[in-house]
Amino acid sequence: MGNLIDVLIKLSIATVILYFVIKILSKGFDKITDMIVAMDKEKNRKLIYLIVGILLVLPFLLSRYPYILRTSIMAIMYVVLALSLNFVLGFAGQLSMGHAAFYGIGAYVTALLMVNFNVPFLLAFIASAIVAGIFGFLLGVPTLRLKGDYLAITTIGFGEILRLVLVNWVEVTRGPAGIPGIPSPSFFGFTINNNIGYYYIILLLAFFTVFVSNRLLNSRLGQGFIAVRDDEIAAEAMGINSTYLKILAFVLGAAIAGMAGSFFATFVHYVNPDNFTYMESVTILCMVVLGGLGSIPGVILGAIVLTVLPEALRGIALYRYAIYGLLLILMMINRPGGMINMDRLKGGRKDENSRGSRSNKVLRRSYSSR
Amino acid sequence: MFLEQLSNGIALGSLYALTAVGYTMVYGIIRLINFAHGDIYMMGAFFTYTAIVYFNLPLVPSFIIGMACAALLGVLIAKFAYTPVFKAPKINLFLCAIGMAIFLENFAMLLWGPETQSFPTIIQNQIYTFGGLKFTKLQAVILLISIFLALVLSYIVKKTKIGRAMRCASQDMVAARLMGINTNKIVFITFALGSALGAAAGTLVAMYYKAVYPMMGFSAGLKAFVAAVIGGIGSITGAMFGGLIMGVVESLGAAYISSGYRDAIAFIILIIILLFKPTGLFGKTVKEKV
Amino acid sequence: MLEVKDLDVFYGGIHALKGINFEINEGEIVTLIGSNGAGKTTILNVISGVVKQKNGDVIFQNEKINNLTTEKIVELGIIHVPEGRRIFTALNVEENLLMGAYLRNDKKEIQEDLENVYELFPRLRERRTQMGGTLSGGEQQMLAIGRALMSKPRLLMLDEPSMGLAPIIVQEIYETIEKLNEERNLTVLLVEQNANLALQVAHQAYVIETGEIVLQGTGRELLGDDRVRKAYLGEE
Amino acid sequence: MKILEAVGVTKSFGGLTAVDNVDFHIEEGEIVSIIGPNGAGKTTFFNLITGVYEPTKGVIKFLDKDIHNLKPYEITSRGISRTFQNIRLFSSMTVFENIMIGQYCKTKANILNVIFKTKNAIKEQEEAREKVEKIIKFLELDSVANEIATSLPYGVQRKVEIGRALATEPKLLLLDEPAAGMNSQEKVEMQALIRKIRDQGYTVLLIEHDMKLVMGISDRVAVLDYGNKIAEGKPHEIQRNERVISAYLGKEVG
Amino acid sequence: SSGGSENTNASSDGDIVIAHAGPMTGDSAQFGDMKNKAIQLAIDEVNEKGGINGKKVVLLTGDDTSNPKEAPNVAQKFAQDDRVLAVIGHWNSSCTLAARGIYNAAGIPLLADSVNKALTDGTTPTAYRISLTDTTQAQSLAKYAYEKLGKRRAAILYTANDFGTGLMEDFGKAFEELGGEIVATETYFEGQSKDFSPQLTKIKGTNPDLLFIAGYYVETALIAQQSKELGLDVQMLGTEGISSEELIKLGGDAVEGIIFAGFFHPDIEYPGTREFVEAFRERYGKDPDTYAALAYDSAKLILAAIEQNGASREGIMKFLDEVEDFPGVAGPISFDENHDVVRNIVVLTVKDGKIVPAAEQAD
Ligand SMILES: Nc1ncnc2c1ncn2[C@@H]1O[C@H](COP(=O)(O)OP(=O)(O)OP(=O)(O)O)[C@@H](O)[C@H]1O
Ligand SMILES: Nc1ncnc2c1ncn2[C@@H]1O[C@H](COP(=O)(O)OP(=O)(O)OP(=O)(O)O)[C@@H](O)[C@H]1O
Ligand SMILES: [Mg+2]
Ligand SMILES: [Mg+2]
Repeated sequence: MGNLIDVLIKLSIATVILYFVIKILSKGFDKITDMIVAMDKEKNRKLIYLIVGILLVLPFLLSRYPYILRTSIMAIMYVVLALSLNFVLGFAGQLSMGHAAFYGIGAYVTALLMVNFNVPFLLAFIASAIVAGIFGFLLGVPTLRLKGDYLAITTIGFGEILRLVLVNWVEVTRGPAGIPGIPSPSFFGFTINNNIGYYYIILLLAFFTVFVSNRLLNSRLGQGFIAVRDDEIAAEAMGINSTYLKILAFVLGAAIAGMAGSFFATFVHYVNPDNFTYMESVTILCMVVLGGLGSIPGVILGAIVLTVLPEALRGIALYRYAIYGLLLILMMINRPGGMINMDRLKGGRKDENSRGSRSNKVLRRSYSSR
Repeated sequence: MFLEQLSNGIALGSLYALTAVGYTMVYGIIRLINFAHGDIYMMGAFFTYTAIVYFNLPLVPSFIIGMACAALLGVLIAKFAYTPVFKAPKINLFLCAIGMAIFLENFAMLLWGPETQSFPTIIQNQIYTFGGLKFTKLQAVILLISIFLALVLSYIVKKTKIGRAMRCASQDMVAARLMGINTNKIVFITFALGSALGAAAGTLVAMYYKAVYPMMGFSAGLKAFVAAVIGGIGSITGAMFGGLIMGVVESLGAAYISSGYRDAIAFIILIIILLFKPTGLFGKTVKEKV
Repeated sequence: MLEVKDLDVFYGGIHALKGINFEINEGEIVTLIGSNGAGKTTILNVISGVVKQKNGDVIFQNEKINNLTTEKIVELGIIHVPEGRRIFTALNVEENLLMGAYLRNDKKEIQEDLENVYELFPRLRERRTQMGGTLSGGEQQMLAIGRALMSKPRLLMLDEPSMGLAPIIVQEIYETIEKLNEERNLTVLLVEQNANLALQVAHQAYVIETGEIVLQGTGRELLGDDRVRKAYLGEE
Repeated sequence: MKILEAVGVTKSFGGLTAVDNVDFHIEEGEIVSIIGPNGAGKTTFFNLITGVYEPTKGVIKFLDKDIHNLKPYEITSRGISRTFQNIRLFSSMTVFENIMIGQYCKTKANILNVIFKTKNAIKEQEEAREKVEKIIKFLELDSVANEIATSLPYGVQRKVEIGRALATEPKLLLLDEPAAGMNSQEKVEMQALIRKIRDQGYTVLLIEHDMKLVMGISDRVAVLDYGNKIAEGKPHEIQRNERVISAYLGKEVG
Repeated sequence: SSGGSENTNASSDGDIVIAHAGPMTGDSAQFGDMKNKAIQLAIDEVNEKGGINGKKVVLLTGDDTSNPKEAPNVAQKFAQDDRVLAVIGHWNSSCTLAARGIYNAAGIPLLADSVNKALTDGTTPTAYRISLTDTTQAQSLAKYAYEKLGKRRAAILYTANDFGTGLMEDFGKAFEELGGEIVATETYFEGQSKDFSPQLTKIKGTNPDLLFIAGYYVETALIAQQSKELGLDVQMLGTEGISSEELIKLGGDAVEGIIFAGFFHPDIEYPGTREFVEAFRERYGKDPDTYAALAYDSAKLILAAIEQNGASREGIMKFLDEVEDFPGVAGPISFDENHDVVRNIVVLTVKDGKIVPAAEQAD
């Protein structure tokens, strides 16, 4: 107890610093948001080329910093995972807290196929996506009856059940010992054996995910998702089959998470049930909301920040997770829409006098059982 | 053996029930799955522990201090972390609670150290038998306390004016204020009450297992949440029964199916119940009028 | 009794009220009319403290109430029946009504007032134990008004009380408002789209357009005003 | 030709019979109004037609096909569309996007078409946009097309709801109190608008408490009270019906 | 009480850096905490004497939170840091397994006390293990139980992680090969389960004469208490994971008489044991446990290696390959060709509220 004062002082300092950092960054985020919204097609394309260019040469710039390279790979993998959850949460508005399960299914399918049956990576990768997608479908079905918090707990339950199966089904999964010795992926006889190779694989997957998200969001289906999220009854009355859309979101999200899992298995060469816990689901959830629910650039940024931040905070060891918690709280207070939130900008008239009643009710409707 | 397993289940279930009642009550008022409830429960246990071990106070005053500190903590949390987010979408509040849970766990670890501390033995464990069911004294105390609290809280929420005000605040804060209800006060009272209950549960559980540790709230919180949902979240009697059902199912499941799948069994029961009754056993289905 | 001075309200960039001034004397029925989005609801929201103004004062019985919280304002006897009714959906009809009497402690009189409300809206008596959320639109409107009456208001603010009500009920409600005004000297601030009705009962009336008062006068005066007839009464 | 026909339709909520054995029909091209006291069952009747509720008893036929066990979205794609008494616009969308949702059931692109942006997908999206723009012009919503719909005044929101319903290209349009919350002048405009809609070839079923509007526009009026249809006929007949006057209209209008 | 130790000491160029990777927060933080304390102690002792060749030794700590996802990140951070000469850790087998490839690729010697046998399967030659594998421990315990204790009907209660599962499997196999019978096998979750009554009730029904608990001290203490309450009165046998003073604090009377394995005991004295125990006690106010002793020995090994072969990763590995009977506080240390330590278990028991060596030791 002697260190009570010490701990409190350190945490208060951290809170104050975080507060100002968030305030300052918020300005930056607003600028970025304005920029994205104001940008015309031509500029937009140029910016994207620029970013893609940087991403493509990055590993060569980082070749002397393997730790940063590795962190970048993890960050991009979480971008994929966060975007995959964004299908479910951001698009369809379904609070799923068991997303790590799909990621785990993908990882285990690849691990088992590659280790036990010497299946080539590409096949294992596709199988991971399919199997995870099937589970996504299975989980999607009960969501048709359940809402909000009830759905949340069901998805937590699903995740936990899956983890327990991984732990207990020793004959197949080797239980808690996990599966070591997963081979590196190889394509047409060419084996990926360094982090630069892994970087490009995951980058490709991330591009694919962003592409699909983007196409979807700007289509009739994307608008349908938003409608269902805002008001399911009205959406049905407008001829939208909300059942289909919700299940579609779950299947897509699960399949892509499964792909990320498949990548992870070959990247770390070892899978273990502890990789796919409830906390992992929560982490992915935080990335999505912190970044900006439903906004693709936001979710990407959220995933990067929440992967890099804990690494950056390694220096303060014991205070690391306490500060992580504080960050979540302060972000939610100071920037409820997330880092980059396009909706917020679109509805830029909202402020403290806003028609809170009405819009709040709608959001309540989508996330809680009322 | 069945009867023995049944008593195991009821004993365990009453621990769940005790935690779930506080959980569900906070939910009932602000419609927030307070993920930090489990950690307030942990902090409460640590407060009592500190009073006993560091300040050498006797049990009862320590217990009361523990509850009071937790109530204060609950109010502080509500004031500085939750109320600023009330206007934002639901999911933000939810994340705020998750952030608070992570923070409290690590805060406790910084203060008290990461290791499991032994909680002093205070109540000697006498064994009672009751129609084939066996209970220790502490188990009986816990069961009685949780039934008592469930009754008192249901009464408060259902029958008293403040309870009605709580329910109004949970539905529409603005309209509640237009009735002259001081909604901030209501929220704080709710949190104080819920947190004190959490602390009571945490302390009793710590006494029961003779152990306190920073991570004790995590799985307890999750289990309490499951119990609350089985009973129909927001329903206090529901939480009570949800806790008991879960304890019994878990014990019997561990005994007759597999101890490795013990937690899975709890979740499977949960999912089955929700599929048939989407708002839990005692949950009210308030259908939306179109 | 109530004085509103130089009220300015912004919603983000939108200047919703631009320097509104008016007053209400004790025992008067005052009505605000104006087209959609003119700012009528906003005025009521500022008075009841739900929305905060940028500039200007609200003075009730010679005291500034600008900075009071909504619940404090309600304690002073200013009762607001909000737009969109906002009844408590998961409370039943009677519980909703009793919530109106939240600040009162006179059990017997509360019972009497409850009877009076049921008298006024027999439909509510029939639906006593039904959940607020499943009532029909009009029933909800009755409930919202009934709930406000339960709080013994000194100043009753009604936002479009006739909306969604059957003609026969509208007539009854207006009769009730007049009766309460006469018998109990209740002061009423009425926002109405049904200008015809509102102007008939109002002692004083204001026409609001895009956040400004453009016309004022007694109810009768405005009823006779050409511009009003054209713009709000739908006459050619 | 009968576009919609309901025979013996009943809906109970627990002990309460909200709609009681109602027979009703509407001909193509008609404007028919349903009136009745608050809580008479009008909105519930709409909900039965649009599949939000399933009837406890009875049959509902649309274009001679039984629709009472279809899902709401199926009914909409068959050609019945509605507005809501408590406005239910999509709160994170602009006016344009809200109306665009109405076109959802008229477009076909599936997930693969969308991802690969096939020619057909682009084409139908373009066509949908054009149709929506037409509707926006028609309703004179041009100036607010890019505003968030729910931040607009009620009156405008009602129009957006109508636009959204029109965008589903319905054969039958159900309007639930479209003029509620409008002043008399706006009601006059609403009346003109409804007529204009009918003249475009839509059939309109209307719930409304404003008698001036109802009587001025309807070809036929049906009256519900406590779930029962107590009268039906031409506006002038209804205005004089004793039962309707005592239950609903009150002295002034009668 | 303790707030854990600070992570990094300021280091300047030319310092000698060794690293510790283990759980500093999360479910198992207490174990990482103990190890860190012991390593710091060993380093400070050297620094007090002026360091090695005049250079200060500095400890870097990496928190893997017991999470196999975080472990590789920690590993990569150390691997990138050219100054890091060797890593002690990780505590969890899953973390070691997830991270070992990275250490290996970077050529950093890793001195682990994780017990999973896969760890030294030959694919990662820079990994060394200072504790016995789960298999060896389990076999020794089975033999002891069968031959020295004369038990024939064993029930097993194991924690569902790689440690517990490995011990459960190997113990069961060895015990049955000796001629004993496994009458029940039940499981629980480390850090989450606190109620064991269903498992114990079931075990009681099978009438065993031995209860083998393959887990750590917190749960073992609870299991002991709950079996007492349920009237399951049977000899208990534990693993090296419970050899900690905390077992007695938490378990009280209930753990009296429990027999368990250890790699270390203050009373089993080797050169330096007493000094280590006293220094530890004085500085941290509690007794060192097995992990602390092994971590201390690991640090001592590395420091000795640097002193002898200079500050290089290769030099350290060379030293570890060649070392024979290095004088550790938990006994002399040598590594076999798999890089597994060569040593035997000590058998401990609780008597009068104290951990003491059992009257009869394993052979
Ligand atoms: N929460 C809000 N956010 C943005 N703009 C708002 C908000 N609330 C009101 N407004 C705008 O302020 C202006 C005044 O609105 P107000 O609701 O006070 O009008 P009103 O006269 O009550 O209209 P109605 O007849 O539709 O009820 C309108 O332009 C409206 O769009
Ligand atoms: N989901 C429901 N559960 C229980 N009762 C309901 C439900 N929906 C409607 N009711 C009841 O059924 C009756 C008819 O309601 P409905 O909404 O159809 O009335 P309405 O004719 O549209 O009235 P209004 O003109 O006031 O809108 C009302 O008494 C209402 O309380
Ligand atoms: Mg208004
Ligand atoms: Mg209606």
